Amino acid sequence: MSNTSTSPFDIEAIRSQFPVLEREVNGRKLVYMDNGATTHKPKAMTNAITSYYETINSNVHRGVHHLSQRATDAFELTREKLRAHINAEHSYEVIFTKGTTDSINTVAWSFGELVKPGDEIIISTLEHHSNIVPWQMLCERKGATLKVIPMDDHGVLDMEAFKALLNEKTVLVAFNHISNALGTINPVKEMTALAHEVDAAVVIDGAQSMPHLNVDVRDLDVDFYAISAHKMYGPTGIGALYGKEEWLNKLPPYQGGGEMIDTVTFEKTTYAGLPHKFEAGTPHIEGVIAWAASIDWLNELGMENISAYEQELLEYGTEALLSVEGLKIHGTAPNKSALFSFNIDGLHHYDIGTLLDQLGIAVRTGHHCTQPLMNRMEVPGTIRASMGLYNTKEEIDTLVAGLNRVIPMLK
Amino acid sequence: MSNTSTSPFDIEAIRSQFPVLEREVNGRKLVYMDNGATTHKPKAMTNAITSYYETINSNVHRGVHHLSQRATDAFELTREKLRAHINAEHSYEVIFTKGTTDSINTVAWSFGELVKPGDEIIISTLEHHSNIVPWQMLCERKGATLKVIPMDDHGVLDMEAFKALLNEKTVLVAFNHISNALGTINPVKEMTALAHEVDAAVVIDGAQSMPHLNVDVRDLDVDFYAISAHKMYGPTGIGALYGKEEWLNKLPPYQGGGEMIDTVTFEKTTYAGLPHKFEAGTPHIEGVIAWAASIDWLNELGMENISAYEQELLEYGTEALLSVEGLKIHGTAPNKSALFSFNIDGLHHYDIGTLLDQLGIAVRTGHHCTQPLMNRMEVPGTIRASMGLYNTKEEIDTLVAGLNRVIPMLK
Amino acid sequence: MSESIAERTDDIVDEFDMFEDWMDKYDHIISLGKELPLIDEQYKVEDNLIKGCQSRVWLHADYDGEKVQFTADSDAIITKGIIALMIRALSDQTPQAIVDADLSFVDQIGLKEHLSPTRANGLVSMIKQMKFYALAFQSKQA
Amino acid sequence: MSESIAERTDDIVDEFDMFEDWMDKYDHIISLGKELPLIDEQYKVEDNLIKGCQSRVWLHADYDGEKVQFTADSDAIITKGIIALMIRALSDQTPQAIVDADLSFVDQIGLKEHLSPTRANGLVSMIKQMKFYALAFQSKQA
Ligand SMILES: Cc1ncc(COP(=O)(O)O)c(C=O)c1O
Ligand SMILES: Cc1ncc(COP(=O)(O)O)c(C=O)c1O
Repeated sequence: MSNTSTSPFDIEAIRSQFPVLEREVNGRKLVYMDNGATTHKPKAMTNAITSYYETINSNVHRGVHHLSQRATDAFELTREKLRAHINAEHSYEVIFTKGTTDSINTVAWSFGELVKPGDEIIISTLEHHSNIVPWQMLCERKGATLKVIPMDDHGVLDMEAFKALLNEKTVLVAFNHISNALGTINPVKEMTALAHEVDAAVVIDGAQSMPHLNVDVRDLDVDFYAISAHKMYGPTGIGALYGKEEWLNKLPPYQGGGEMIDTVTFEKTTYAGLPHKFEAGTPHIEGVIAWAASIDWLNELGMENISAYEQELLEYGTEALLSVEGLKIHGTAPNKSALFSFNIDGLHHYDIGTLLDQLGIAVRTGHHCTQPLMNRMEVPGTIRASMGLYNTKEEIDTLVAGLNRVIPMLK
Repeated sequence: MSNTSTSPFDIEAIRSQFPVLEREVNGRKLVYMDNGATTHKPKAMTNAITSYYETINSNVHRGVHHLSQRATDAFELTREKLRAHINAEHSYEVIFTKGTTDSINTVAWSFGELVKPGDEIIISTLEHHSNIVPWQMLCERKGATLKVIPMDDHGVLDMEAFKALLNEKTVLVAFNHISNALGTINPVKEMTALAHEVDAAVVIDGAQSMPHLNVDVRDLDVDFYAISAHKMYGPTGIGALYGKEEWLNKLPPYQGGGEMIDTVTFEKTTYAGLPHKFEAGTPHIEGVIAWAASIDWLNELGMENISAYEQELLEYGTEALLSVEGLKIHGTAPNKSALFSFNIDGLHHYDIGTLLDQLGIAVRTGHHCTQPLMNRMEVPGTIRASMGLYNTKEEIDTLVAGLNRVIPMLK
Repeated sequence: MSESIAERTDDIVDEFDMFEDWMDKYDHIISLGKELPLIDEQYKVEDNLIKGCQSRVWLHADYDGEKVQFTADSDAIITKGIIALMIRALSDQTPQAIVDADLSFVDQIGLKEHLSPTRANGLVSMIKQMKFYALAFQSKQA
Repeated sequence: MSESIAERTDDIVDEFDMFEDWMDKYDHIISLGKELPLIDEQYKVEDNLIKGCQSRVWLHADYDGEKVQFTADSDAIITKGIIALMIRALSDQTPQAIVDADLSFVDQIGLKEHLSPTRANGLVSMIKQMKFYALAFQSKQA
């Protein structure tokens, strides 16, 4: 959390770090508003990839030679940077995974080994499939029961209902920090404290919060926190699972293989200590090392500055979009990230998305991997424009103009 | 398998594609002989990464906008290229994973759901921990028994013993195509046919074969084949699991999340078809797309040409190394890849590796994640010089000269 | 609607050639969607749903022993326009003609290129389903 | 062997300064390894093994109520040379002195830099283990 920068948010300088933002789509300048799916990457990150491969590419941890040493140092440096970024206590509490989905599956499998029939697991209505299906699979495997925290029409979780669900059978509570479909920012610290009252472990899906918020896992006091690099301006194929040391020590390993063992005989295998116990196989070395460049770059901008700028976009965009006739915004929580999920009266989200694409505007349409949430809202899907730190008010104007152009075509 | 190139093997042109080979280590030109751990990358591959991020970076499969379409097309093109490269029947039989370890864990978990107490699983003495530990974990979970094919002193598996182990309780046989510690090339086709006689499924660890051999999964008739991109001149963090359609359909999914579902409600989730059923979460899009560049590049050289050149290195290197006093080569199978695992009489592998590193020569020392194999050979570890397609006879001379320099220092 | 499939698809290609840009093509597709005759409500059932589309598509086929009649609907208007095109090309033809139909016009009018895989897969599913119906009628006949 | 730890490590740094290149430094480390007095065979047991080294390291400590004596062995000669250096720095000192010892000489002679993490971790484990023994003796005393 070296988020002490107070430099003004120079949007042109920022955009110049993203070559892809210069490109045209269908003859128009790209307006990329699908950051909830994945963000673009600053040059510092892609340069770090090339530099890794051209100077120190090597397998890590097991080599006595120079390249392996250099690669291992750089690899472990990212672990330390990520630890600092989320304010974890120990760097070995940071486990590298493929991404949020892999992180959640890791916990669901390993924690699952401690779950007994009749135990209860609580998730929320706001969850992404990646934070639903692993728990369903676990409940089925172990005979546990899945409970769901309801929400109100603004997309705010019902705290009274949550309290009522918690009881001595509750072993785990899992929910996202920010909803990818509605933008709701959940009160993680408060909910975690409630869950801890019944000694339930708390797993947070941080896929959508890491790019937008200053996350402090010790302040939040969560037990696990799942992260994807690609959604926070980092490379694809890499993510992390933060876990409190005591939990990580208690859980059995998930995958078996190289790196994660201490000694192997055909009769008996003993496992390595943290973090290696949970990192079987050759890791995504390039991805880990290049991720550090994204983290450094975010910290130079300052997470607080990013949040503040994006909140401006949220305010501006909400007002601008509501000027469009027949537009309904889904997700109107008072505490919300810069994400607009909406529908146009009588029109199908898919038609809108298709035509906006013709105008170079990239939005996402559909259920956003939150089918139960869509069912709750009684819509088949929404149009989602999710902001990144490089989006501008002018781009929001372009979106609004685009909507005003395509809606009449469809009526 | 477009391995029809017959162009001469222009080693200087090849080396010029690998900027890292130009670098110095400890004041000497790098001699990289740790290809069994990971290979370096041709410029075509790193260029593909940059180009991906700077032109089409986007999440795949779910987007209606242009970038997402382009990224999805490129992503699926790699699947098709890999299918062709290993001659699988359908591209959806190619599942993208983190790498060999992840691939094997996927099978071990999913296949494991079909395993009953008393079932038998056979592996070999030659296995990497990644092809031991997942089966041990499965056996422990399901009450199955692990059997091990013994080998002779050359590092050749004992076929008679293998036949004797096979019986109607055998449900699965797993072994590597090429041993990472000894270089033994196993008779996959013959062993697979034997295993199929008792209806056992065959899982091949192809981590070490893909960079060296022309692999044809249909000719071999294997049921599963596990691959790491980073060992075949591709990016880190990505690999594949080939599986026969009928097996992949039969197995339950491994991880839950986005992409791998058809419909989700809190009550019931149905899974998507192949390959998505086994690809939960945002994949390593950059890695998948850039991997295609490595595959194309290998096919331009021609896998047969690569094998032939490396066999020359094997022959040359074996003779050269045996000229070193007190040197014993571990692994002398008649069918072997260009890999030298050795020890020097009375000296520790670690001392040799450390001093060779001072001379810029990168070899690996230790147990190579094959502790049971080291126990069988009664050595704590070996020095391993594993060749890649860019290694030269001159580099082998440098290694031999290096050994002749450091050995007297240690005596 | 009695010319050969080839004649019909040539017409479609000519028609789309008139449009300068893609917005105009979409405008046309949308109007085709709006003009698509309504499908009988009884056929808008789960069984007639086509998988692989972001929007929902219902496709029904009738066979009088000689020719196949397709009717369809979708909740998205662009998708509906695309089905309208497919119906215009393939409806009121013999099963054999449908099975044998060369559908390269889809590429020619640029639809495949301009549709994302999600959508393109929907189109592919649509074509597959239409040919599948034809094949089924054909084998019933044999 | 009775100067302070600081004096001894200064000597070591001076000694290593004389070597021009790393091959010579290693030559020196190797000869230190060869000169390391043999550890009593009874102490080469699992319990005295240090984790985190590619080579095996046995470390034993004796305490006479005043000073700690370390003996050690390794199957690799370079590792043995490095332990020899550590013993030269820390053996025959009081527990307090060992616990308080400033071991920056390891960095100064370039050992940490020139050792890969596998090896460096071995060194870190070695130092940890020596300080751990000292701490144990100290608390026994208290
Ligand atoms: C034979 C063999 N199997 C499996 C593996 C594991 O591959 P990865 O670490 O890429 O998952 C390796 C490489 O370390 C190997 O050499
Ligand atoms: C809230 C949320 N959770 C989980 C995920 C899954 O992340 P990934 O696909 O990177 O594993 C996503 C992104 O798709 C998300 O938005």
